[in-house]
Amino acid sequence: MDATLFLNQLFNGFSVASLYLLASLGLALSFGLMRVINMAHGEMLMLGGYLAWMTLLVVPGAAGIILAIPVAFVGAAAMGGLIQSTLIRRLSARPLDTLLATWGVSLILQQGARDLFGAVGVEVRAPDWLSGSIALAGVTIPSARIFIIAVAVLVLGSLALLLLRSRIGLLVRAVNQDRMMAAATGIDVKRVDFTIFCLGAGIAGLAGVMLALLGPVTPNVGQSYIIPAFLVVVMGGLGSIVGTTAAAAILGLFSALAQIFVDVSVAQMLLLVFVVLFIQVRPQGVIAVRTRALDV
Amino acid sequence: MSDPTLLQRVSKALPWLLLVLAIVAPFALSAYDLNLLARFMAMAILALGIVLIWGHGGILSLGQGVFFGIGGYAIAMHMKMADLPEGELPDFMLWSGQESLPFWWAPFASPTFAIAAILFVPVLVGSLFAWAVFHRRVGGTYFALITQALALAFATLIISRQDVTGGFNGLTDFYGIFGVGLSSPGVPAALYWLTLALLVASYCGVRLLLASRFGMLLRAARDGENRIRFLGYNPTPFKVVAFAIAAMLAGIAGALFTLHAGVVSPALIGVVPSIEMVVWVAIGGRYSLAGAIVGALLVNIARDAVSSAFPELWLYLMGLLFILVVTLLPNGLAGLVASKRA
Amino acid sequence: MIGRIRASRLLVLASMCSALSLGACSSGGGAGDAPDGNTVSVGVLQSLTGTMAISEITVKNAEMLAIEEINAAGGVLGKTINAVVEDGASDPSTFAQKASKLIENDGVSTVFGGWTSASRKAMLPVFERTKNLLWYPVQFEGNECSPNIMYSGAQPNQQALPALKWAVEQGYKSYFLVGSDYVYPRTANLILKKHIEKGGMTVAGEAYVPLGGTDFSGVIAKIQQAKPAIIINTLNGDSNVAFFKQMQAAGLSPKTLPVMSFSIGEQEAQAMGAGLVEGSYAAWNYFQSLTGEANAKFIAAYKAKFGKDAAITDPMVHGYLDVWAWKAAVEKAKSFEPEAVRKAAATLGSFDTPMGKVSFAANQSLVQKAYIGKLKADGQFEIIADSGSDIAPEPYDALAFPGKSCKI
Amino acid sequence: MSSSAVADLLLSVDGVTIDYSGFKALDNFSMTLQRGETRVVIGPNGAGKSTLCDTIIGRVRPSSGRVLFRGEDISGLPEQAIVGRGICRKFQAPGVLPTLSVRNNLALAARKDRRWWKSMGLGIPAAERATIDEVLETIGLAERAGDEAGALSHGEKQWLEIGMVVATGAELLLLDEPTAGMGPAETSRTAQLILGLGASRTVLVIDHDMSFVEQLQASVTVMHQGKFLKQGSIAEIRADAEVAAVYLGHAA
Repeated sequence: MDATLFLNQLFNGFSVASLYLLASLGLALSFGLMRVINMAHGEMLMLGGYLAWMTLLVVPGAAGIILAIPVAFVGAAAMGGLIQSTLIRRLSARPLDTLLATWGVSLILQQGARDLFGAVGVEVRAPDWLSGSIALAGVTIPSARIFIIAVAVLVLGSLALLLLRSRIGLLVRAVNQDRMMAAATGIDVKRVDFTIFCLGAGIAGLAGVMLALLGPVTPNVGQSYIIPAFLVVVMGGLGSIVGTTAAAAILGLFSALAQIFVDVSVAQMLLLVFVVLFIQVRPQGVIAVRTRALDV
Repeated sequence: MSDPTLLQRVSKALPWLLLVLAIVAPFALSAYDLNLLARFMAMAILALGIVLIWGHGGILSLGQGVFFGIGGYAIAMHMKMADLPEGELPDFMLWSGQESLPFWWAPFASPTFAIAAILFVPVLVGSLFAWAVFHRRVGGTYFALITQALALAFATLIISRQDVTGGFNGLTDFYGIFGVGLSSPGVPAALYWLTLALLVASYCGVRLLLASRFGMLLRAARDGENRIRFLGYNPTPFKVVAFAIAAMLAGIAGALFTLHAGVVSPALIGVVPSIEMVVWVAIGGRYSLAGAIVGALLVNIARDAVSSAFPELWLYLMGLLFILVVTLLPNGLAGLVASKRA
Repeated sequence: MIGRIRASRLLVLASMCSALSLGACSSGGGAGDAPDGNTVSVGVLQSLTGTMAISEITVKNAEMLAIEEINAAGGVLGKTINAVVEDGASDPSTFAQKASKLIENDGVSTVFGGWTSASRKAMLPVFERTKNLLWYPVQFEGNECSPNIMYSGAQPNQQALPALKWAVEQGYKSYFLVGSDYVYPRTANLILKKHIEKGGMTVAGEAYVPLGGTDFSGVIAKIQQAKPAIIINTLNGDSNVAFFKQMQAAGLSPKTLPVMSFSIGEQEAQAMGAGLVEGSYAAWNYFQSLTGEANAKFIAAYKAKFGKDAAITDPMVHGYLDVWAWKAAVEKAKSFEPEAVRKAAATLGSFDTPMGKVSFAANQSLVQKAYIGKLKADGQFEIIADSGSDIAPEPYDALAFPGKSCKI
Repeated sequence: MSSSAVADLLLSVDGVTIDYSGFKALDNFSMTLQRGETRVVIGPNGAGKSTLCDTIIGRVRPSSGRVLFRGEDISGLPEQAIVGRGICRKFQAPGVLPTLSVRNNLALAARKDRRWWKSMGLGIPAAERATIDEVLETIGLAERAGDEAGALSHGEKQWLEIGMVVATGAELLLLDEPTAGMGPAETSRTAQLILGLGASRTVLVIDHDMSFVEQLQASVTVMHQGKFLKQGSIAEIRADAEVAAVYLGHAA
């Protein structure tokens, strides 16, 4: 094996892992809290991409992409809030039905984007300061990918800070540990759910901006990252941001390094095999929070 | 209330009337419509399996297309091999640069082997996969997500190995099955009756299974896996067996569908078709076998009617229908009718 | 419980009845659509939904435009054309199903349609069984010739090989093949590899990405390692956007490392943002920028009907000329009989189209020129080379598939 | 210890510790049960009573110590295997199968062969039917045998579940708060039911209700903070100052 190729793929692994992480953090957050998976989460990525495109229409140039990040965050969070309050809240005790109902939402959002923006997709161009690359030890490292890794680290850091240091973080941890008890002590559990869901959708919107730097913005762009994101959630373990991060890193690196030896198609298959083998060893995920709240 | 005995009599006669209607359909329908009905009936067989695992077992599989595909490819491989002159290769292998027949293609020349493959390869794959997940007590949402990844991986693999699978094109252009031309007179009707017979047999089989202790334990495992565990039962084999039976039904459905459609391709077995299979059952009623048959027929008929006339509308309609049924009508049409009559 | 079972039986009955009545209704409708003396039905079968809809709807538009023009000019053999449009839904089995509906229920005398090879392969048995005729408008990998299909799209020797020939003339010696993981790219690349090796040049690498895939990090790393002189790109649809964006991010723009694409036309360039792919090459039998009166007329008519920003592509023009060729063949045969029509079409001689004079060869594929275009910033191609003479279609490449030939 | 005592030893919990990330639900806890004995375990909330049941039945794994049943270590086995050896547990919240009839609930419990391929039949073997009828009489639900278990009252569900535990034919029954949510009359019936099980069954009962404990006339083990505190007759326990302090301290 060629060392340069290996180094290149090692870096690409981290870059792919950052995308997986950004795409799956929101899923993992709300899955940990509410035990539900939002199948329309991929469409939050798509929404982020389209919002980035619209922002760039209004504010073209280098600053546009930076401005697009908060816009996409807020827009996707609002859409997430809408889905949570109108649909998911009603289905909170039925996780599998939530899965199916949100798939219906995903269909409608995709077709909506197709009707609004056209099936062909829109063009989001990376600004000049993101389209260069750096050569390091014989490996060309695109600045866009460095930017994405940096954003992922930043998002992760802010999230950790939020969960560990803020009041809302305290509430989230309380609800995470014992929902009934938290409700009994006067915590507005529904509001915590809502906030976290919006936050998760917002992060996905932000991920959509990152994707737009490297890929197309089309009505079905969300579908291409959502299944790896699901696998990250399966592997990450319940309600653990550390677990999700580790799982994203493992799967990103696995996928990139597998591509040295096999085609992308086969790498995709191996990714699934890897996850199924992994749960043979650790069914509770990378990190499991040990809890007394056993299921009955 | 006017005449309950009459109503009872009608209800009793209904299934038989229905069966008679279905049996005489080949004489009433055009060749095209008969073919359409036969395809949808094949899909209804798959839907019965989803009632078994999802309605009664609480196992949501978003990957039934995989087993549908295995059944479809098995019969397609047989027909390809049967049409093949001695020593030649299927056409797609030639233009993909494949130089000799892969060892696992050769046995499909035998009809017995092909039928055994249709029945048992889905069972084998399904039970291995389900066991690997369930015996580690991973289930529920996780299982749904993993099966979806399975559907994606399976479709991707078939597409990428076109030299041995026919790739994105799938397998098509069959002349006959077991020495009979597929379009010779009488054959379409015979295949339709075969499908009908297998649908009725599957319906009866699954109904019996659900009424047996196995069905009880499956429902018990759905409502609380630990409860049956503390009665000394290991829930894993019950779930694995149910999943394997559903996989077998999907395989049969796939083989029949391929006979009627004349083609099997990855477009039928990926992520989206697999979810749509769940949609049929959600709409028909996840606890009701009859509901699942109705759901499979109705949704497919509606798609056929709506998607040509209003292609954009179809996706909105399907999405909306799904949201409404799941939130407001979890027992589907069957539940709606039952409550109307109660 | 008993009530529920009975209720669901009722439901089964209801749906069965609706199925039966639907059948009765549609076959009744079919009879109503049959030629009543003044009209002739033809089928237009493209994907109006699903992943392929974006491309196929434009072909449907072009086919409908031709039908309208013919009707406006007095129809065919004195009959008005009645177009029955169906949705193939990007799914091969639906294509087969709808093809048999068009032929058996609607009684169409020919069908225009298909895009993917998968859809054509699935329809082929239907057309052979019903002895009807399909007009297929898209470039494909060859290796097929059926008496019941007219292939107007390019055979490999009319697009891929002329592109290679051009690249050789430019002095490129080392090729990297990138494609979507499906039939056309794999087979086209198989043929190209044989010709590259025969020419004493090297294939620096070959990589495939699943259809719709957007992660090219691994592929680009392999390209960087292989350092080819030119990339031959057979990616499909959205994957192109991701590929060119990630190439650019890695410092490999089409200006520094040339890319020759077989699936990027005017529409795709417009959608991707021409800036991203500016300077890359494409090979087609038609470019919107071709000169000629017939082309100008077609472009004007299309834009008048479907909007002035509409991009015109190679498959659209093939779809458009198919309808006109069918009309000419019907008139030559003085019959709508598919068998007579296809024989007349193969002996029609050359006729004028937006892409210039073309004709059908005896193997029912189109004799046509190939052009090499270089993409400009405005999304149009500058035509930088052409094959000179018309190229006779060869469904089976002699080098890659020796001993195979087309017998109709 | 005499040799007959060793032969009669059914269950022995031997120095078990259960550690929930630092919180010790059981802390080096030991106890033994003789064949045919009825034992009540009491203790304030959080004393580790339910965790004790969880440990015996294999729902949680001890971080140290072991559980011996008929002299064999069962602490690593999966739940269903432990049940198969003859231990059955009734949960604190009623654990009946709500969508099945009362009779079918018992039928699943009374089933001798619990392997899946033996479950395809429709009927119930005669021997098992006799057990079911007998249990139905014992728990007083014969009249309601055909009703869905979900439709029963709270007390009836509790009895049904005790009935299910009995119907399994297990030698050791773990009853976790069998009288929770019951009135005095129902509690008294429950006590009669347990006393009526006879000497072939060994019963471990967890309960708070002292009047119920008195009716059982069994010896009592007191737990506190995951540790063994005292053992003796109900009168001895009532008189014990340490036990009183624990309960009072807890109440204060």
